[in-house]
Amino acid sequence: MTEIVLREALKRGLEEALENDPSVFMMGEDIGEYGGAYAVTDGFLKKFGPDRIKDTPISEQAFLGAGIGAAVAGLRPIIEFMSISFTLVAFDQIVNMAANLRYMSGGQISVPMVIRAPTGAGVQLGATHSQSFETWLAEVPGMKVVCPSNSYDALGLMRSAIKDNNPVLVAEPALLYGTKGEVPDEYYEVEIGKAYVTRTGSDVTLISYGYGMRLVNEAADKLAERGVSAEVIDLRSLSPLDMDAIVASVQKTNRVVVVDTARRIGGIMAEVSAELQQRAAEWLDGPVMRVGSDDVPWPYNRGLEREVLTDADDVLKAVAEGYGL
Amino acid sequence: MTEIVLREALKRGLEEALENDPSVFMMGEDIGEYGGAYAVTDGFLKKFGPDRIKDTPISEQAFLGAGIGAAVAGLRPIIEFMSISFTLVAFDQIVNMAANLRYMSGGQISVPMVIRAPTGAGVQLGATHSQSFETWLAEVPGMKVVCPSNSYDALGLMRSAIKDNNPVLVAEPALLYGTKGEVPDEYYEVEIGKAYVTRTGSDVTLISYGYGMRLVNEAADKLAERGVSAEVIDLRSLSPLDMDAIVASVQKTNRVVVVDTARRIGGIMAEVSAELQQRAAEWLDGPVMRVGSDDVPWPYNRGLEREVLTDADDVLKAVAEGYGL
Amino acid sequence: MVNPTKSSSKSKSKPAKSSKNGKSGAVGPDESDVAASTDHRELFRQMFLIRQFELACGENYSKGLIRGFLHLYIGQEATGVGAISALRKDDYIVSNYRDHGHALARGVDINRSMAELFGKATGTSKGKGGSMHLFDVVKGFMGGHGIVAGQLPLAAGLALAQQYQKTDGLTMCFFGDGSTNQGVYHETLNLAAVWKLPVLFFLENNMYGMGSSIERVRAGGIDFYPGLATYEIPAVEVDGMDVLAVKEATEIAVERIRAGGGPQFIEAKTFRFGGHSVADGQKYRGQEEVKEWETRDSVVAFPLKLIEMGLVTKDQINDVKAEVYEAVAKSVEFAEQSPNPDPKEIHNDVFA
Amino acid sequence: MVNPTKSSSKSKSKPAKSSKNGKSGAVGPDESDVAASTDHRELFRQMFLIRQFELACGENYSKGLIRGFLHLYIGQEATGVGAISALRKDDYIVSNYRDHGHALARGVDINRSMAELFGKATGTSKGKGGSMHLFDVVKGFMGGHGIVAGQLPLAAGLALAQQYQKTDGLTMCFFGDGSTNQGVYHETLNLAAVWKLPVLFFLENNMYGMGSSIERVRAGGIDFYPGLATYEIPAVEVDGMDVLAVKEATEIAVERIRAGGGPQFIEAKTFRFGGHSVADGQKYRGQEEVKEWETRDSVVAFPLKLIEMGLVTKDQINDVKAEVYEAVAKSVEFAEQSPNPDPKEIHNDVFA
Ligand SMILES: Cc1ncc(C[n+]2csc(CCOP(=O)(O)OP(=O)(O)O)c2C)c(N)n1
Ligand SMILES: Cc1ncc(C[n+]2csc(CCOP(=O)(O)OP(=O)(O)O)c2C)c(N)n1
Ligand SMILES: [Mg+2]
Ligand SMILES: [Mg+2]
Repeated sequence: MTEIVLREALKRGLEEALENDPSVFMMGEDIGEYGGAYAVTDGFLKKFGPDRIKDTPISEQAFLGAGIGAAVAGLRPIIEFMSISFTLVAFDQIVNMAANLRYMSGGQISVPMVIRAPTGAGVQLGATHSQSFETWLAEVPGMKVVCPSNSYDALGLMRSAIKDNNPVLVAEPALLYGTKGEVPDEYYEVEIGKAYVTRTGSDVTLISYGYGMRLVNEAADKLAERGVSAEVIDLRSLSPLDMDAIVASVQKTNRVVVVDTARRIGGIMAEVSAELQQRAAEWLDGPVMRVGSDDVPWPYNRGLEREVLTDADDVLKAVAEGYGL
Repeated sequence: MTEIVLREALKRGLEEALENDPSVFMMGEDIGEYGGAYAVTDGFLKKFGPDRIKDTPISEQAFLGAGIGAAVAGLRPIIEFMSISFTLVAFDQIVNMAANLRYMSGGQISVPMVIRAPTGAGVQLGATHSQSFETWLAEVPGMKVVCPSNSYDALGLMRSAIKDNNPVLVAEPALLYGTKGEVPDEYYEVEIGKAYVTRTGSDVTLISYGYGMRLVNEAADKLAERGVSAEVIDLRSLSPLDMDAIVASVQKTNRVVVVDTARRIGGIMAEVSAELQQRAAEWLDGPVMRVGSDDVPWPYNRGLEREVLTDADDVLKAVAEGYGL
Repeated sequence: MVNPTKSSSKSKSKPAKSSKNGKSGAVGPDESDVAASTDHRELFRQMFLIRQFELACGENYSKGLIRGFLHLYIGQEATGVGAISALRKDDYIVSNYRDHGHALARGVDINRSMAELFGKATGTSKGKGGSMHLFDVVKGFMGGHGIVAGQLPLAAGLALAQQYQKTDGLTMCFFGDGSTNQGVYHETLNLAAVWKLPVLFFLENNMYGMGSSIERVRAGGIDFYPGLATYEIPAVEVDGMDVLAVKEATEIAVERIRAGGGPQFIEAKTFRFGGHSVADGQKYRGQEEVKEWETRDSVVAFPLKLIEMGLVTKDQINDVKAEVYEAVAKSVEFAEQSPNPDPKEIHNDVFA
Repeated sequence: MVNPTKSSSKSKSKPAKSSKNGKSGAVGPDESDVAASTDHRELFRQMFLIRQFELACGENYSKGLIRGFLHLYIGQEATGVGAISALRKDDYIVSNYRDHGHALARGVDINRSMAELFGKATGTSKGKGGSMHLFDVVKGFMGGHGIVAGQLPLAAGLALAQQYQKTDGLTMCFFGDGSTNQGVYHETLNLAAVWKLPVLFFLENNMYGMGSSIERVRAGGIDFYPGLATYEIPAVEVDGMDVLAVKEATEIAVERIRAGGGPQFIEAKTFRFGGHSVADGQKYRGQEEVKEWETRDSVVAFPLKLIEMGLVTKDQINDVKAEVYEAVAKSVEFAEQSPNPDPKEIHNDVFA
């Protein structure tokens, strides 16, 4: 076991793949000479050279699309976006091309490509730079979407994502790059499509992913103080979504709160909530409680941003409101 | 009262605005000389001239964005997309600019712009041309999204959309352009943000919008045959969403099925379902049942497309499964 | 760098003149060359095949057996056939929604192509793609694509792989005049140029993007190739109604790319004789313009020229025609008789 | 059409030479003109104000009082000040995230600007926008914008409104070299040209897009203006370190636009002396290059030149400086002392 920050874990996953598989290469803005906007690829250019670490123009449509082409031809491109907010300019390529090509070609084509992007609000970047589009992309058939909340998952999911034969979005919580966590020295993978029960409990299930795990863990601690035993689930994979794990937990606790640090409205937690109705309604002692950030654009001011951003107190409030705990 | 097809109703709304308000003008691909891909603007170029009916290059980012600028400067642009599928190439402009500008400027700016786009599957256009992105845009704070299911609403909503001081997406169900409906001769508007109970009933609430209204009406007819009284709600407005009307109906019927002809997964019906949990869980005799199309890209073959597309039978099945009716 | 040839025609309603530049203009074939004669016959066969295939598509659309959007290649046959004849088997081709001609010229099976348009299980994409999405990966035919200009980065990426894998293969990418107004077109040209990708950008300038004459929607007039200088991409213009001129211009560009010259650009001036799709009434243009272009129909003119030059006989032409009629009729039969895909198929091919 | 001036400098590490074209080059002012002297002093005041403002921003970022992304305009002062000085009050200005200089040159209140960076309720956007999103609609300052090149269509649309309303106003749009690689840039240029919109595209070519030297990411080298010929948009290059040259080039372009000449394009060669944002360690470039450009610092050179030419006295310069120091200090004080927005503010300004 070694303790490394999440950034390092991602980096290790990338580095390993670059070392072991010559068909793996990277593209993105300022990933080379600059070392990456969040320093994930720092040192890569020197180590792997410009053929494999490709600095791109600010042309997200073109380089994401070129990644698709390279993947179709048998390579394993890894594309970095400086922010998930900038995926919007390439949404057509992601949704209409990467995700649809296999189906439209009757299965002749596969697109083994990884898209990496920092996601989420919390550092005062304002309305255009603080979004969480992983929740939209998780709704696109043909796409897989994962989001690690810790170093272990970051490395394990990255390994799986690079090996996957489909387009996989790895959404990296920007607020967690510097967060430490233990990582085994021996090789392991984290399977895409499997949620993880990070803490077992019997009274209420708290579900989140990415940065939201901070909140639910904090809430679970506070609940424990007052004798409420929370089970905590980290989705890890937004698509495929591991409804089986979620349903199993709810069948045990009969209470559930879903939590997203992205906007409360819409997104992946609306999906989890709706699907729970279909698959576990009879097990529930109350409504599926939903917690998330306010339905407004992200403001710059620190206080306002904190006000919009949901927190552990909101989770506790939801537990109380929904289930009187 | 006059009976006109939905296309004509939209056309009347546009024509009226062009006649009465010199700040209204239109932009879009082939809306002028060609007459519009779905002929909604047929004859407009001749009547209003090229300054007001602007044929654009195939540059959705630029002309949608130019619409934003013109709106900011006080005009009331109406932008036509040939298909809602093509909004993807302009998603950044819609989401990051149109919807955010007011907030980012601290309220100094407003964007009174209408975006019109045919939406939905059903005519064998395949994976890239059959999508329903109104459900994503309905999640964006700052955007309003409406979708008429009949001529009356088409005209009434178009009038309100053009008068609104915010960006409003009018999603036009492509399958309904030729569907007839009655429209009053005197002036009226349909308020954005208000759902409509199209049929009152006591046993179960069926909720849908746009082309989905065909299905729920058909299902309601069949339910009536066997003595089940369905209340039917047409959302009409996906954002703002009229949860009050939905909750009121569910409090009466205690049973609810939400129906989308877009994919079942995600989207607006996940939102309605999740929110119903929070606001009406105690009134429900069973789970919020959710009906929609399969979670796959749209295939071309007619039989396959029909297989993917949800239908009235699926609605009946959900009523039976959820509530034994 | 190839010097762009200056177009002599500036009017929108006039067919493009044969390029005056000998290099890319029509050059008489060596009359003593038997192989060339076979080649010529093959070029004609392909053009005629495409024409008849497209006519059959139109008919079967009227009958309701083909649905969705249907964009025919009628009028542009010489362009696709000439261009693709200059490629090797290991090259890639990427097309847009007007893709039947490119697929057939590439040798994609005619039966499976027609079956795809009929939406049948035997289709190239198992009936899931339709007219706009023919694919045959074994043949290097990497698809028709429905979003205007959306196929350009795909082509750049295929070329990137060819470069990365140190092959001397290349990728040919077709697109229309209207698609140059999409931002992604420019992003891709720049990327390809910066990275010197082995990609041949092939513009089929048929003067219209749906109902929009280029002159109404493009600053810079009807010639696109001079603008490529901005990206330092060598560009030439060629008469897209002249299959030999297209072939030769393409051969030159292909050679340069294989020699490591990076991306090249060819603009073929051509014309679709029909509407944008079969649903288009063509209110936006006069019939004289269409008629004038039709006088240069390569499917008619090319065999006449071959006969005149004594390169083939009338009988040989008739033999080709008979063969084509039969092949097309059979493809329709094949498509009609093929089964629809199993409804369960909807869940396949979503993930690899 | 203005003939593009050929740049004489081809090396990336050399500051751009003053344009040789007399029209857009630095021209000595009429020494007897008192009004001009005031103008010169005002130009200097603005440049010096921006410089001091930016230095204060940097300091307060270090203190944690300004957060998020902070992109400073240091080095580029002459460009924004010269350009904006040629505008009328009823013209619009659109900027990107490097917007402080443009806002101040436009006369946006310095206190409210600084307050916005501090996220205060008294800020231009009530603290909701931050550094990248200064707005002052009354002044026609239509925003800083965070998505690279995303502001270009906004500018085209404002210009479209000016044209539609038959005013002779125009819209000036600032953008960087890196942003020309976004597709929307090309879409907008074409649209503006086809519709002859009264928009002045103002490229601040500071040779880098974040850590990317243009030569690494752009085909076609360091000069952008020649490429505008493709869109038939008249384009000139100007020395962005020379405030008078910029002013004059802009005046000419503005005049052409007001006369109905449609869009115009100016490329100013300039340089940011610091990092892309305050978080940038500039590993991607050597300090000699920066130093060389710093020798041409307009904030230093311009007042010296004015004194040398006898247009202003040293005392006058010092008076301006004193005034600026005070204004900037006051703005920081104002920002510090201003209240944070009420938490309830989060729900305002979503809908009109
Ligand atoms: C992004 C996008 N916008 C609009 C369309 C609708 N559309 C399909 S083809 C076409 C015209 C394209 O013209 P051109 O590129 O010249 O090709 P041609 O059809 O002439 O071969 C348009 C507008 C689309 N498919 N994608
Ligand atoms: C679409 C998009 N991609 C990437 C970014 C991140 N980014 C912000 S500024 C910048 C560099 C822009 O360079 P340039 O246009 O030359 O302007 P400069 O900063 O030099 O003034 C990048 C890559 C962004 N904001 N938007
Ligand atoms: Mg065309
Ligand atoms: Mg720059």
